[in-house]
Amino acid sequence: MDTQMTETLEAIYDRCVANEDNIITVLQEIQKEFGYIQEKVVLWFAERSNIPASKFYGVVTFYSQFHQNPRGKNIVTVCCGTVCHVKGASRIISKIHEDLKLKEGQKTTKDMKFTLERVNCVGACSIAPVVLVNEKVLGKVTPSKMVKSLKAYKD
Amino acid sequence: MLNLNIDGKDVAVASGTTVLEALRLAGLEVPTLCHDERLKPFGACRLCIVEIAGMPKPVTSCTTPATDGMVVKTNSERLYRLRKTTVELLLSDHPNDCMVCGSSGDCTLQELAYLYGIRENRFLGEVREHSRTDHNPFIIRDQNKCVMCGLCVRVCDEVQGVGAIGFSERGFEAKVIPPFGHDLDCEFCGQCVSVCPTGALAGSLWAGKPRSGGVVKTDTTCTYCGCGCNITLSSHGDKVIRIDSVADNHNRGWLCVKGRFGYEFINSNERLTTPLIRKKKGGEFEKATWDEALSFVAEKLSAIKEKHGADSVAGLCSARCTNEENYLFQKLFRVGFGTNNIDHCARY
Amino acid sequence: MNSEIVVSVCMGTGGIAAGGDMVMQAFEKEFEEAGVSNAIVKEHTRLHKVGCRGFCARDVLVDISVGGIISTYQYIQADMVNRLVKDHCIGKRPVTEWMVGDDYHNFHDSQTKIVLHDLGKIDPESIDEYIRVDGYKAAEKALTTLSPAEVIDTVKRSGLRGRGGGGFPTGVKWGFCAANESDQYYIICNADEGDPGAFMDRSVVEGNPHAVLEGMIIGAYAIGASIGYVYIRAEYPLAVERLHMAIKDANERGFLGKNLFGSDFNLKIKVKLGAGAFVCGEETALIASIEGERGMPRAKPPFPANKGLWSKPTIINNVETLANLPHILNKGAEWFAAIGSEKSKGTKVIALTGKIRNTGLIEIPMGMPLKDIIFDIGGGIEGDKLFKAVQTGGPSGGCIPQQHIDLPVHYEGLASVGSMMGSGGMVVLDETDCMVNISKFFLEFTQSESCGKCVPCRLGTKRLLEILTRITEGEGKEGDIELLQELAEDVRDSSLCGLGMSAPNPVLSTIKYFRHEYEAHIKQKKCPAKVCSKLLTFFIREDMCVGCGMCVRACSVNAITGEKKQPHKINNTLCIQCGSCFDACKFSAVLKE
Amino acid sequence: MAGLAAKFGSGAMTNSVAEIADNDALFVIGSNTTENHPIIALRMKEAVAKGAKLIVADPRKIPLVKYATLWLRHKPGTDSVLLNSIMKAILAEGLEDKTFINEQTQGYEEFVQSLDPFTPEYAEEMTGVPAKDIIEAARIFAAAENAGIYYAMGITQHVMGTNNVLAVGNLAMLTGNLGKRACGVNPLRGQNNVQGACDMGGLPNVYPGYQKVDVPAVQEKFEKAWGVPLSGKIGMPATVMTGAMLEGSLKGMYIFGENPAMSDPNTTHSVKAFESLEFLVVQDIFMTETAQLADVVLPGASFAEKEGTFTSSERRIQRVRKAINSPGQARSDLAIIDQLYKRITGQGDLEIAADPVAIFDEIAGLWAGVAGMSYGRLEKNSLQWPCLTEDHPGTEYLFKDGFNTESGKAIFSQVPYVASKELPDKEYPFVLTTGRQLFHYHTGTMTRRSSGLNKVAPEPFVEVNPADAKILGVNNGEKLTVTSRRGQIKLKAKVSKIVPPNVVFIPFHYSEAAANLLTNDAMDPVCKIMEAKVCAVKIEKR
Repeated sequence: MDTQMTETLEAIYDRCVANEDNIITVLQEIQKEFGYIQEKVVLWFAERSNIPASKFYGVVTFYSQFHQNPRGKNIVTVCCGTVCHVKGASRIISKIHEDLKLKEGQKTTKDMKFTLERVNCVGACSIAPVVLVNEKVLGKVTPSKMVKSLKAYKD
Repeated sequence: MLNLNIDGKDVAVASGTTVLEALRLAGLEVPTLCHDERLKPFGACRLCIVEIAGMPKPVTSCTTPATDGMVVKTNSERLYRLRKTTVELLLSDHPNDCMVCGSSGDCTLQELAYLYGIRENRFLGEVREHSRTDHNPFIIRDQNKCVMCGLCVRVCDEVQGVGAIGFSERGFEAKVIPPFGHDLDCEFCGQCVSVCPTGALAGSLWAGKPRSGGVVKTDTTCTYCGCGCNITLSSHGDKVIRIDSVADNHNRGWLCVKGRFGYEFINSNERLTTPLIRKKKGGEFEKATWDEALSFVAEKLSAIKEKHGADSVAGLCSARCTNEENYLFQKLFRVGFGTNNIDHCARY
Repeated sequence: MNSEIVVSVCMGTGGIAAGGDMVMQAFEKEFEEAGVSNAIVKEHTRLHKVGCRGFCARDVLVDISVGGIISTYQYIQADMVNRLVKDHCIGKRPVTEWMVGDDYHNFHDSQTKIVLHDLGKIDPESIDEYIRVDGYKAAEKALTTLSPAEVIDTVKRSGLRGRGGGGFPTGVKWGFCAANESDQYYIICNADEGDPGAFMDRSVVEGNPHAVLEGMIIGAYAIGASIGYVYIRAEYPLAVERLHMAIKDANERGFLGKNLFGSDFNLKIKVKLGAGAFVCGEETALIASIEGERGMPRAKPPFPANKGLWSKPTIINNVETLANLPHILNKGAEWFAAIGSEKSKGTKVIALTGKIRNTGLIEIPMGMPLKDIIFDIGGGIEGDKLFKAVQTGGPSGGCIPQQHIDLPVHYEGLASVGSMMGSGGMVVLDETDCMVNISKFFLEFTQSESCGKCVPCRLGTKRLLEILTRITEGEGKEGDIELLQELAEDVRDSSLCGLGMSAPNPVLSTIKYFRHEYEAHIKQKKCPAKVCSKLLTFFIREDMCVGCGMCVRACSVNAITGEKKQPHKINNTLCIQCGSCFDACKFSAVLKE
Repeated sequence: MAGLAAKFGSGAMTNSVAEIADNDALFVIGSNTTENHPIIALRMKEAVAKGAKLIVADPRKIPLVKYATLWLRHKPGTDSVLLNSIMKAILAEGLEDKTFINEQTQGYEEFVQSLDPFTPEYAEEMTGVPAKDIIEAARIFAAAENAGIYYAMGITQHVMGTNNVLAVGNLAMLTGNLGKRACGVNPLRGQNNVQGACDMGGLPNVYPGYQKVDVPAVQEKFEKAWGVPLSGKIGMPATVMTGAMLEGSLKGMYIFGENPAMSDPNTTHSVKAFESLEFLVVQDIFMTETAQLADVVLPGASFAEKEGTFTSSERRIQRVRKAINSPGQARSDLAIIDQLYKRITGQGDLEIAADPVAIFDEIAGLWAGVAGMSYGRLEKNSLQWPCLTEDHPGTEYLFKDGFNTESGKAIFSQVPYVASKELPDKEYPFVLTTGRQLFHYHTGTMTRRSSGLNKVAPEPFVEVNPADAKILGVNNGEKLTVTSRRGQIKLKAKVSKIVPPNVVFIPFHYSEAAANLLTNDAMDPVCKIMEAKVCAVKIEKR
C-alpha cells in the first residue's frame, strides 16, 4: 500500500470517526474513492479501527451495493422488478450477455468496458422494462433496442 | 417474580428470564441448535419455538422474555410439524456421512434426525459444496456440515473478542468463513469447536481417533497457567486423545489453545521412561532400575549432608506438580535433611 | 393582470427517465434566447422542477401557466419545447393537440390526495414553496401548543396505521415507545423501499421531502427522540440529494437542530444510505444496518419500541406514514378518521403498474374497490387483453384473481384473500402471465434476499424455489403442489422475520386461485400462458414467414433452417426453447405452444 | 508475594476470577493477560463489554490494549513511578477513599508525604506517559465503585519488584478497593500450581500455610507433628542457591518439575553453578536442559497420570485425576518422593504406596486455611481457601473482616524510585524485556513437544520497532544477533509496532535462542526475584 493510499484511507478514517459513522458508511466511502472494496483496504481499516476484518467482510458480502472486484467503465444495470420481469427483463439480460460476450457468471467484460448488474427495482415501473446505463435511465427497452443503445458506449 | 403457566405447570421466575430458561426451570425441554446459555440469544434455528397464548405465531423461547401471566405450550402437533420440517430442511443441505464424521454420537443434528425419525427427505435438492481445506494445525473446518447456528461466530466475537470468523453472503449462499475466505488465522482457542453442534468444526488432533468405544473420560485440572481451568481428558488405552471442558464449571467451558490442543507432549516419544544414572562426572547416562536409582540418590544426598552439614543440600520443588507432591518434597528436606533450603521457580 | 409565465416540468425519476432533464434544459435555452428580445419572458418567467404527479406513463408532463391559467402537456420531449415556448408562452396560443385529455383528468379525479397533494405542484428543492403550502405549521403547532401525550392521542384518534406494510396503529406504537424509561429515544424514517414494483416512498421523498421531515419532527417530539435517522436506498440518488438539501434548509430555518420553534426540544436528523438489501425494510434488520451490521433481523419480542437502535426505545415509521402527519395535525384527527373505511382510515398511495393502461402513482381512500382502481383509474388492461390477477404487497403479498375484483382495498380486505397491503405496490397481470412463473419469480427474489440467518427462510425458500423451478421446467411430480403448500405453511409459521413469514404468500395464493395452472404444468407439461419456455414448442407459420433470416441469426443452437425468402423451419430436437427467434421475428411468424 | 504479605497479611489474589466481570474499572499492569492467562482475560473482556473501563499499563502494545479505555505506555522499569504519580493525582483531586483509609489502614501520613516528588509532570518525564493520561487514569480508577488491579511478572521481575507490588497495594488501599467483591489486588499466577507450591511450604522461610520457620511456636508445632527436630534457620532462596553452588557451600541438589537451567536469568551463570555441584538429581518428564546436567534423572509423571490437587491463581484447590498410565517405568512424582523420603528418613514401609488422600489430610491438619477441605469435598466441588471448617463454603474474596496483620489494618508503604540495575548505554543501547507468547509455555518443555503449537509458533524472534529496524537496516524475518553483557543469541527479527522504539522483546520459550542467556541476574533485595524484565542489549544484523 503506497503512501498516497494510506493518506486517503487515513482521511476516510478520520472523517468517519468524527461523524460516528458505522462500517457500512466506511465501506461506502471506500467504494466511492476506489470504485470497489479491496482486501488490503479492509485489512488496513480493520487494524486501524480494532474492528475484526470479518465484520467488514460480512457486511461487504451482505449488501449488494458493495463490489469486491473492479467494475467496467460502463455499468449496465437491468431492473428486475416485478413489472420489468413480466415485461421481459430476463430476455434483455440474455441479449446483453450475448452482445457483450459474457459467459455465465461473468459480470464484467474482459476489456473492462462493461459490467452487467441487476437491481431489484428502480421504481420506474411505468416505463418497464427499465435498464440503466451508468446514470442514464432507459425505459420500455426491448432486446434489439438494448443492443443499439449499448453500441454508443462501445468505442 | 413472574408467574407463568407452561404446559399446565405453574412456574415462578425472576424478571429478565427468557421463556426457554423458564421452561427449563420447570423441568421441561425443547430442542435447540443455536442456543448456548453463555451467549446472547440468537433465534436462528427455530427449533425452540413455543406457542404462547395471545401470540399469532409460534415464537422462539430463547429470545422471548417471560412475562407475568404468560401461558406457554412447548408441544403440539403444529410445533412438532414445524420442528420436524426445520430438521428435515437442515438435513437436505447436509452430507449424509455420519459414519465417517468425527462428531458422530456427539452431534445435535444427528440426535434431532433420530428424534424426529427422518429417514427420507422430502426436500432433497442442491447441497452447498465448499471443497476448500483449511490449513491450520488445530481446527478442521468442514463447511458442508455447517448449520449456520452462528455459535462459533458469536463465541469468537462475544467471548473471545477475536472475530476471526463471521457470516458472509446471504440466502442459500450464506456461510461462516474467515474474512476473504482465507485459512483460519486466530488464537486457536477452539471455543468455536467446543460449541459447534455438528462436525463442521472439529479438532484436527482427534480426527481419526476413537469416537466412543473404549474412550474413557477423566475430569481433571489443566496443567498450564494459573487460571486453573477444569478439563475433561478423553483417553483410549494410555493415550490422551482429546481435551474438552464442560460448560458449567468455573471457567465456563472455555479453554485456550494450550489447554485444549497442547496435550501432545503427554504421549511424546521423548518422554523419560526409565531412571538414568551418570556414574561419574562427564560420563554418559546409563539406564538404571528404580531401586538402583533411588538408593543411589538417597545415599549420595545423605552422604553430602553427613559430610557438609544439613544446609549443603537443597531442593527445588515444582510449581507444576501437585500440592501433595510439593508438601512431601519440602517435608523430605525439612525432616530428612533438617534444612529449610527449599524453594521453587515460581519467580520466573 | 398576472403576466407571469410558470413552467413546471416533472422531474421525478420517472420524468427524468422519460427525458425530463433534457426538456428542462430545452426550456432554459429557449427562454434565454427568447428573453433577449422579449421583456416579459426575461422578467416574468419561472421555470420549476416538480416532483412526480403520478401519471408517469405520460411523462414528460409539463404544466404551463400563463396569466394564471394552467395547461398540462403530456409526452413532451426536448424537441417540442421550441414550439411550446413560441406558441404558448409568448404567443399565448396553447398547443392543444399535445395537451392531456379527459383520461388524464379522470385518472386524477377519482383519487383523494393527502400525501400526494402537493406533489407535482411545489418545487421539492425549495423550502419556501413548502412553507407556502402551510409547511411546518403542524410541527410548530405540536411543539408549541401540544404536549407529547396530546400529539400521541391525536394520532391515535386519527386511526392512522403504518403504511409500510404491517398496518400497526401508529399512535399506539408511539405510546408503547414513550412508555419506556430511557435516557435516549430514536425515530427512524424507513425509506428503504425494496419491494419490486413500488415507488411510493421514492416519489414522496423526491417530490416533497419536507413533509417527511415535518412528520419526523412531530413523531420525535411525541416520543422524546432527539436523534432521527432517515434510512434510504442508495439506489435513489435523486431522493437522497433532495433529502440532504431539505435537511440543510430546515436546519438553517431552525426547524431542525436545537430549540425547535423556540421550544426546548432538539432534533438532529441524519441520513443513512441503505446498501442494497431488501431485508433491511424489516425493522430489526434496518436497525442492525444503521448500527453498521449485516442486516440480519433479530427476534421480536422485544420490539424496537422497547429495545431498538442500540437497545434504546425506537420508533420506525415509513415515509408515507410520516407524510400523513402534518395533515392530521393541521386538519385534525376527526377529519382524517372520516376518510377511508371503518378499520383503515385515510388514504393509501399505490404504485399502479403492470399490464394496465394508466400506470403511475395514485392515492385512493381506503376501501376503494379493486375494480375501480384497475378499470377507472388504471383505464383497464393494456392491449385489450384479459385481466388475470393483481399482485399486491410485493414479494410478501399474493395474487388476487378476477373473482375478487370487487374487493375493497384496505388492510383487512387484502388480508382476507391471502394477500396484503404491503407498501402499496399493485402489479396488474393479464392472460399472458403465468402464475407459476410469477410465484417462482418472487421466490427467486426472496431466496436471494434472505439474510440466511434462520433455517426455514434460508433453506425453505430455496426448496420452494427448486420445486417451482422443476414445475416450470416440466419436471414437476405428482404431489408437488401439496409439498409446496406444506412447506410454504411451515416457512410462513416458523421463520424469524417478516421476510420469511411472508415469502410463501405468492406460492400459497397462486396455488389457492390458480391451482389449475400448476396442474397443467405438472400433468400436461404445458404452460397455459405460454411463458415457461421449457414447456413450449416453437414453430414457424409458413404463411407468415418471409424468410428474412432474423430468426436464424438469433438462434444460438442452429435449430432453424431455410432458404432466403423461403419459409423457415425449426428443428425441435435441437431447439432449446430459448425464445430468441420469437423475439427476433418482426412478422409474428414464430409461434409457441 | 512478600510485598502483599507484608501489607495485608496474605499474598494471594484477594479476589476471584469470576468477579472480574463485575469490575467497573480494571487496571492491568505488567500482565500480558490475553497471552499468559487467556481465560482470566476473557473475564476482563466481559467486563469491558459490560461497560467497565480498562486501563492497561504496558510498554508493549499487548493484545489487551485493543479493549482498553486508556493505554499507558510507560518505559520498562518505571512501574512504581507511574503508580505513585497516579496516586498523587488521586490525592490532588481529592478522590481517595477517606473512610477506608481512616478505618482500615495505617501509615497514611508518611505515605502521603512519600508521594511528594511524584507529580504527573515528573512522572511524564520518567515514564514517558503524558501527564494528562496519568490524571485520566487516576480519575477512572478512583471514580469506579469497584476497581481491581491485575498484575504479573511484569511488575515483579525487577530489582524493585517488591516496591512495585507495594505500590500496587497502596493504590488499592488509597481507593478503598479491598475487602469487598469485584475489586482488590490480584497477582496472576504464571504456572498452574505456583499458588500451591507456595501454600505447601515450598519456600525457604515458611512451612505449609505460610507459617514462619523462625517463629519458635511454629517450629514446635511442626516438630511435634513430624516427630523430629527442625531447623529454625531460614533457608536459601533459589536465586541465592546459585551463588552458594558456585562458592561450594551448596553441594547437593534435588530438582523436580522445573527447568532452571533455562528459566533462570543469566543462565550461563546458573548452568555453571549446577555443573559445580557434587550431586544433582533432576526429576522430570523430559530430558530438559537442567536434566542434562544431572547425575541422576528420575522419570516422573505428567498431570494426566497422577492423582492430587492443584491450587489455581484464585486460591482454588482442585482435583487432578489419573487418566492414563505413565510410559515405561515412569512413576508418579509422589511415589518417587515418597520412596526417597522413606529411604532417607528410614521411616515407613517401602512396599506401601504413597496415598495423596492421607497427605492432603495431613496438610489440612497443619494449616488452618484448608482445615475444612478434604478429598471427599473436593470430589464434588473445588474450594477456595481459606476454608476453615467442614461446612465452610470457601472464600471468594479476602479481607472481608479485616486484614491478617498484627493490627488488623492494611499498612501503607513508602515506595521511593529505584532504577533498574542495568540501563541502556552507548554500548548496549536497547532495553530487552522478556515474556511469553500465547502458543508456548515457560521453557517450552511441554508446548514445544506439541506439534500443533510448534507449527503455529515455530521459532524464536525478537520484536523490533519499525523505526529501530530502519536504523538497523533490518527487514522482517532477517536474522539478528542480540548481545548483552552476559551472552549472545541469534534469532529472526519481527518488525512490529508492538514494542516502542529502543525496546526489544524476546519470548523465553526457545532453547535455540534462550532469552535468559541475556537477562540480568540482579535481584530484588527482599523477594530475591531476578530482573528478567529489563536489561541492556545491543543488536547487530549478521
